[in-house]
Amino acid sequence: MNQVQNFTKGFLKENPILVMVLGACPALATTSSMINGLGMGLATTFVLLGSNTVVSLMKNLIPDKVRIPAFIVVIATFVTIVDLVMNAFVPSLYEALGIFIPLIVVNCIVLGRAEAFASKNTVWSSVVDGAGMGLGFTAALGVLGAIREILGSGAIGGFKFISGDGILVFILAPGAFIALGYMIAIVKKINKA
Amino acid sequence: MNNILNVSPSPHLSSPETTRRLMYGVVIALVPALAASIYYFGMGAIIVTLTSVLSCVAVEYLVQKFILKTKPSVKDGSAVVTGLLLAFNVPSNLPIWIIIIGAIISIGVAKMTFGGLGSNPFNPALVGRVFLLISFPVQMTSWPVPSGFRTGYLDAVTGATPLGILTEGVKAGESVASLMEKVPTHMQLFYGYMGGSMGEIAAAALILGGIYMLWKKIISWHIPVSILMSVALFTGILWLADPTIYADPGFHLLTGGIMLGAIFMATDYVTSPMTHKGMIIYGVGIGVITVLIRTWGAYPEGVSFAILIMNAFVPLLNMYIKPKRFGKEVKHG
Amino acid sequence: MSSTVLLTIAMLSVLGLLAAMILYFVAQKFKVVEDPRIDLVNEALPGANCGGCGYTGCRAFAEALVKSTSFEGLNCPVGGADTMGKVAVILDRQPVALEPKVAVVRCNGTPDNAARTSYYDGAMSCRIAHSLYGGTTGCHYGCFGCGDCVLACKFDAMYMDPMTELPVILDDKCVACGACVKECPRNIIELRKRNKKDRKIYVSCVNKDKGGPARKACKVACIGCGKCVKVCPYDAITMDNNLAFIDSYKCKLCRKCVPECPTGAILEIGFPVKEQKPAEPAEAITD
Amino acid sequence: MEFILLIISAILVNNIVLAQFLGVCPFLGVSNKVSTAIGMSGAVTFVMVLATMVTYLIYTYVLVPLGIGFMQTIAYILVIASLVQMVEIILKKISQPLYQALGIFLPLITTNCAVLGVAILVIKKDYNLVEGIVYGAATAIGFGLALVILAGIREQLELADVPSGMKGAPIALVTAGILALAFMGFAGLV
Amino acid sequence: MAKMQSSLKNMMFSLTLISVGASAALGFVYEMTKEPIALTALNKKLDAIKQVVPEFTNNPNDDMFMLPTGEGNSLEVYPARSGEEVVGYAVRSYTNNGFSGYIGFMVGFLPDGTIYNISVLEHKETPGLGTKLVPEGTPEKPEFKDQFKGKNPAEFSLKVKKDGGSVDAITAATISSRAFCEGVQRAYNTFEKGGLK
Amino acid sequence: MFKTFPKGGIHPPENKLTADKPTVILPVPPQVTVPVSQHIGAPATPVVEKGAAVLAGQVIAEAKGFVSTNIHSPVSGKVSKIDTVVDTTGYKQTAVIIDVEGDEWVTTVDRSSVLVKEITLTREEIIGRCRQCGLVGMGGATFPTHIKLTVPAGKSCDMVIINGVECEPYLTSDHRLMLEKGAEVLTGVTIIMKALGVERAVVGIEANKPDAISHLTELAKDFKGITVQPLKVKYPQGGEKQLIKACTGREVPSGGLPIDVGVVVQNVGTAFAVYEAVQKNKPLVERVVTVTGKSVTNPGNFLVRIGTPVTALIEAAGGMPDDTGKVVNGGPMMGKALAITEVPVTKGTSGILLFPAAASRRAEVLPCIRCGKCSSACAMGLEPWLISVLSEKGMWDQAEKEKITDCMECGACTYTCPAKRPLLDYIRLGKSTVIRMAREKITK
Ligand SMILES: Cc1cc2nc3c(=O)[nH]c(=O)nc-3n(C[C@H](O)[C@H](O)[C@H](O)COP(=O)(O)O)c2cc1C
Ligand SMILES: Cc1cc2nc3c(=O)[nH]c(=O)nc-3n(C[C@H](O)[C@H](O)[C@H](O)COP(=O)(O)O)c2cc1C
Ligand SMILES: Cc1cc2nc3c(=O)[nH]c(=O)nc-3n(C[C@H](O)[C@H](O)[C@H](O)COP(=O)(O)O)c2cc1C
Ligand SMILES: Cc1cc2nc3c(=O)[nH]c(=O)nc-3n(C[C@H](O)[C@H](O)[C@H](O)CO)c2cc1C
Ligand code: SF4
Ligand code: SF4
Ligand code: SF4
Ligand code: SF4
Ligand code: FES
Repeated sequence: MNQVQNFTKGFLKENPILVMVLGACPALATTSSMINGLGMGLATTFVLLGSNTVVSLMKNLIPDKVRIPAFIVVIATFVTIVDLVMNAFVPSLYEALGIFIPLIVVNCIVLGRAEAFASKNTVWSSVVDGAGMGLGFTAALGVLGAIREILGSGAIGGFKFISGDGILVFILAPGAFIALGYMIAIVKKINKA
Repeated sequence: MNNILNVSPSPHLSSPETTRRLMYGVVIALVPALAASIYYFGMGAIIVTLTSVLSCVAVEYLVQKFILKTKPSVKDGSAVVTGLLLAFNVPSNLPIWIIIIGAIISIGVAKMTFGGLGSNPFNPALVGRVFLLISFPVQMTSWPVPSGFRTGYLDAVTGATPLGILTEGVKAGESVASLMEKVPTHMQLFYGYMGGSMGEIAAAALILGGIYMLWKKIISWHIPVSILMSVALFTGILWLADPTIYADPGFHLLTGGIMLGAIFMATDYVTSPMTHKGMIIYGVGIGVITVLIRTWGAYPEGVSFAILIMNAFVPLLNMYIKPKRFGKEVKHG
Repeated sequence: MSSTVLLTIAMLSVLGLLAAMILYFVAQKFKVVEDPRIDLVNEALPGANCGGCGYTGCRAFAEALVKSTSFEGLNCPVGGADTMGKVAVILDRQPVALEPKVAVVRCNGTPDNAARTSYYDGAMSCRIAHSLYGGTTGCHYGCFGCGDCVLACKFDAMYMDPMTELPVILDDKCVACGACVKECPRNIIELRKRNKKDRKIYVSCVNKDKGGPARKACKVACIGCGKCVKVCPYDAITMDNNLAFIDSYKCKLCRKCVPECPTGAILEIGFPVKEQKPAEPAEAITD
Repeated sequence: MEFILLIISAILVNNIVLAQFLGVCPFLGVSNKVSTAIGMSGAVTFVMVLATMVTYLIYTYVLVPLGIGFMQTIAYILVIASLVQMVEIILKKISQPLYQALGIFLPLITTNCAVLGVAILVIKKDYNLVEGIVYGAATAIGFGLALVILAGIREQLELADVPSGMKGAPIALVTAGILALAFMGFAGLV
Repeated sequence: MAKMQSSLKNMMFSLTLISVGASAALGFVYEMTKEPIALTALNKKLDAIKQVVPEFTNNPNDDMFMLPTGEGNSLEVYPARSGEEVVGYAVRSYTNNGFSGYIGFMVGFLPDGTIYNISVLEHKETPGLGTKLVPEGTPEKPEFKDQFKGKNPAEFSLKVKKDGGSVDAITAATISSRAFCEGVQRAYNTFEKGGLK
Repeated sequence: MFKTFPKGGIHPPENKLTADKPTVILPVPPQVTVPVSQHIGAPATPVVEKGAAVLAGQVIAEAKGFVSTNIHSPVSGKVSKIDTVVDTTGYKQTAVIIDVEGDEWVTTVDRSSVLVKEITLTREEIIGRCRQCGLVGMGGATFPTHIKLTVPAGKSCDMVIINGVECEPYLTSDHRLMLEKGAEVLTGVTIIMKALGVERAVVGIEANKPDAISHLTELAKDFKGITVQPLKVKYPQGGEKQLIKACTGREVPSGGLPIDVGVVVQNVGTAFAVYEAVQKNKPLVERVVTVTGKSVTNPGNFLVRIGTPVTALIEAAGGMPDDTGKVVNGGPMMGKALAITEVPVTKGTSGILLFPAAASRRAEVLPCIRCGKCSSACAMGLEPWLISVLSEKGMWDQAEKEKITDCMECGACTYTCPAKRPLLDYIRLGKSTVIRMAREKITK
């Protein structure tokens, strides 16, 4: 696989959330607006990049049997770093994402990538993979956030284009599930074609 | 040989009952209630009903034609029933565009997404209704007050529903007795003189429709009766326990969507259990959840939610409550 | 370094060590129960779970492959030689060369050829129709046309031709999984050797009636006259129960039998047009 | 009374999956069959209660006194991962039937963000140990309820003709959405 | 480099190595972010105070004191001074009766008890409904909160009109509005009882 | 007074057009086609050759194995050929084709219509005679009678139930038989009782045949141990499990046979055939067939020789109406549609029913609306909507758990379904598949 493919596969063909349906919780919980979705996506991307890099760097230093705990430690470290940094420098986003920042640690994409890709590939491939997957995730969250924001509050990126409210359900839990459901269906269709 | 014969497995007879006949039977049963709401709400009722029915049918047709690419099935009449019941569940001054969104949700999301007639686990009209209620709380809770036939549509005078008055009042610390003076009498409630969703108001007309459906064997008594009984029982107990904060069972039975829900919506075949025992459990569940929401929840009315929640349990009920099989099982060597 | 950093390091090291020890003992106590090669083989398989291999799914087949000592009789028709090659590498074995196959519909009972004697009006299922009665035409062996095989095909390699009311197999999509063969209650579909350019010669009929009734039921029935058997230089054709059968492994595609057949029951497909033969609806099958 | 409200809140009003979006992956992944859903619910309940308890103790008696509260995430995840492993070993030793019933779900639970989420929420909400345990148990029951309901519906949908594009995750999500819609009716109960 | 075998020694070594590396990095980042995090929290509070009282020159956070509510707990009060003169008090109030429970406010009073402004610090109300408590409007398009500005609770009944008060509730969000009133009332009561008026 | 079974059941329009039409004896046709398999079980083996002369009542095919029975020539004449022909099953079967010459009978047969009440044969002889005379159940299943009369070891039988229900719409052959040959039928019942060694027999008759009820009640006074039980009109009361439940309250266990509750059920036609075989030594070579249908000019009940072409019967009833779209062998609920009418009458042919084209096509199939009407109609307490879709989707294991094998194929569910789903079509498929798989498991 060349690096371009390696990078782009995360967007449609192997999109973590839209195809593999991993990391559904943050995808639902943090997409009540586009900005939040993107923020969450970027935070995840950072962790993914970091953990992929470290894991592929250390892949030969880690005996097989402890690889999972080792990966978890690496991932958790990056997550905590993100947590602290966001708390310090982007407090409003930090508050909006709340508990879902520490929860990046259990996002299956991160561990999955470390396990399935980074522990078997070179550093550079792993970085590209992490970036692709992370940005694919980010893009999906951004689009989902945008859809929910447009429908739910009649705004985009916080900029309102209608007076009054939108279809409120879309910024609430049910709307999140339903919107993601249709989004996955559409991506399935696109991937098939 | 003069002609080619048709060959099919037996049986070679079929009852005259068809899906279409059942659906139009429900439509006929809904006519008295429709007449009542036109009488009380006038033009608004007509506009809302027409918009809802037409848009439900249109959504079904368009989804099948352009998205699913299957044979259009609108003539089976189920979309008409959904349209009517959606209209019955909203205020008669609801703007047309909101009704259309409701139809898209009811038919497009709650029905066609699952595979159309017969596949949907949730009652389409109620999904539409609850979706609208949560999305457009303002429009969905400004209830026109009943009056003689009125030609206005959006400009209707609005007021609270009896249940709304009750819930608000009790929360504000008023006694039920004093609140009862602010709401119509039980007799007025029975004939439908109250604010509320378009089709839910006239208990008398709804019961008439229910009797028709029972007579035509479109529905069986199990669901409506178990809902009404459990509501009466539960509210009765509360009322006896403390009549100053809980209203009497009669009031609960005649207000809100209980009658409409019990007779027309909880009985939807697709989303209700298959066995009589299952139906009774389902009905009791609806009754209990309704009272729970009405008395302790944020919403003054809970029938729609209760039915949707029990809809979710229907597959489990069907799975674990089976009809009595003929003959005990024996081991064969 | 501040005390927090030191504490952090201490804390995490303790945790890390604890985790490592627990996991070590777990690993010691419960040695790997499953051969890790099963996963590898499973990954190499196409993942269609079609059952063409004769197992309940790809994973079951992977287990069978790992357990087996040779590839005799084990083949994934979907992945074909490619996949089996990959598996062979994983398991360090010699792949068994298997010739690719393709499914062929052995009935040509179009409404023109076999007149309808009744109209089937039951549930659209060949199995149900088959368990109900002999057939919609005088031929009690041929295709019912309800399309059970098409539904069975997981690879979109079949469709029902509304004109001929017969199933059509798309050679380029067929992976010879055999699902349709199993599904057909009439045993009409056969997996045959795949020849170059998808050429094929076969008896497109399964009617075992004697000549007279067979002919009466269907214009293109095999009447069991035996002319083709005689003319075949490679002994590829056998006659059983009034029905000729061409063995696709013996047949050398010489086409001698084709003009011999008085009813046109033998079809040749994929060959350059030799002579203009009138009304051969079977040509429609290939494209 | 307070506990009853806490329980109702955790099961119905603020259902962990339907309202709080935690544990959505197993909610979608293990809801194909009612029987597996029931097994999963049992396993989650068990682990969640245990994890809440242990993490609570670690947080209050180790991390806070040492002044390294920020280590919460990393400590919790390691604790939960090891805990799940240990449970698996112990279960295998002491009760084969229980292991057969729950064992296959245990590895899935490590990456279930509901478990970690609840552990974090218990601290965030300032619950004491008992409240934390009750909250953990009720949350798990709420998870189980949603999971079993969804499994029932999905098993029924197996028999229906769901449009091919919607099959699998999409229809499960739309169903979950409508379920969440229905559960909103419980709003305000506590 | 060959892959390490899974021996106990290797496993411990590897995990310890990773743990030490990870915790070193963590400790470092923690040290680095400790101050900005504390600063952010403080700024947030000061921002809230700034919003609800007139211009001040002191650091209200340093001058903070507690006043009992009379319900068994106390509220934080932040006096705002311009020079030596007290220009207002920011009272950190709360209510538990919001649609989704807790709502935290900063209520600013002028020394005579008139409400200067109110800011919602924390809430979990429903987007689109209860959230309408938060925004500040313009004179042309006033929002819910704006009706409190310049009102003195001594004569302005802090109850929604449905309950016989003077407050226009947010449409379809009476519960939130009611809770809001309650929180403001609590701040006022505390303020009044504390003898600051 | 009127008993019935408790759960399920339907009431399709009865349409008993030929209830008052006395049985007409149809002339012997010029050629008969006698399939060698007219019963459940192994086909009989032909014992005559092409060109052989045969007498009416002569064995032309011998039983092969235990579950099998003899086939007799219904006419005298010459065997024209032995060939495969399509019969009422819709499949090609071996049949003996006989060109009729005269009407000569085997001399041992007593053809007089004198009622012989006294039973001289012993139990074993009765059963042997039934086997010899090729008796099969006339109620539709054509199960060899001698087997049913042999109580298997370890089981015991305490009563016989005679099935005079004829719950299928249109059909009246049993009804006519009870009216016209009541005494013979009851004698036959007595013989069956003797063969089984029981003291008690109940004749179940539905309330829509009041004349038959009163006639047989009257006659039964002269027969010891026989009572007539009037039943409510409800399909499928004729199903043996339902009939037993209705008459005795006993419930045949799932997967069991009537003998498990000590009962043997025989059709009235079978009782009559037993009478003729035992008292008159007459093999089963003719039977009463109802030819009916709303478009038929002259519907009626006909006594015909086995092997007579169905076309001849239709001619006798006024010919095939031009718009005929479907011809059914048997009743409208359980009968088998014929692809062609050039098929012979067999021992199991109880009626020929003609449907005009307009009524012969099934309506468009719509999705199941889960109304539960099929479950309510099912007398076996099954969930037809479920087992049919399980079968459609090939989920055999689950179908087995849902007791698909208990279905008696009555078709009440398909009849009731408002969505017009072909429930029974799929259930039958599932049932046979599940049974086959269970058998394969045993043999493995
Ligand atoms: C999901 C949901 C969220 C709601 N959120 C709020 C809220 O945040 N604040 C509020 O006052 N009411 C909220 N409501 C509405 C209340 O339940 C109640 O109907 C309303 O506050 C009182 O009605 P009124 O203002 O129309 O008199 C919500 C309702 C639902 C269904
Ligand atoms: C495999 C098989 C075995 C049977 N064995 C007996 C038997 O031992 N005794 C008996 O009285 N009937 C036996 N029967 C006959 C059944 O009880 C029943 O009368 C027959 O299948 C026709 O019933 P139906 O027309 O209701 O389907 C048997 C039937 C079958 C198919
Ligand atoms: C649905 C159903 C309906 C039946 N209806 C009748 C009927 O009306 N009359 C009848 O004699 N047998 C009927 N049978 C057949 C009986 O179950 C049983 O096989 C028969 O009475 C046994 O007697 P036989 O062996 O003498 O035929 C019916 C069977 C089924 C499954
Ligand atoms: C008795 C009866 C009640 C029905 N009730 C409803 C209803 O409450 N809501 C609705 O959308 N459709 C209703 N329908 C129509 C139809 O069953 C429904 O649209 C299906 O759920 C669509 O699959 C009803 C139909 C019948 C026969
Ligand atoms: S005779 Fe042969 S080709 Fe014709 S319909 Fe039968 S099987 Fe098909
Ligand atoms: S046509 Fe038949 S053999 Fe070929 S892929 Fe399809 S099902 Fe398999
Ligand atoms: S055909 Fe079978 S499933 Fe249908 S009603 Fe009769 S016994 Fe029940
Ligand atoms: S009667 Fe028909 S529509 Fe009703 S449940 Fe049965 S199969 Fe479904
Ligand atoms: S992201 Fe929450 S469980 Fe997967």
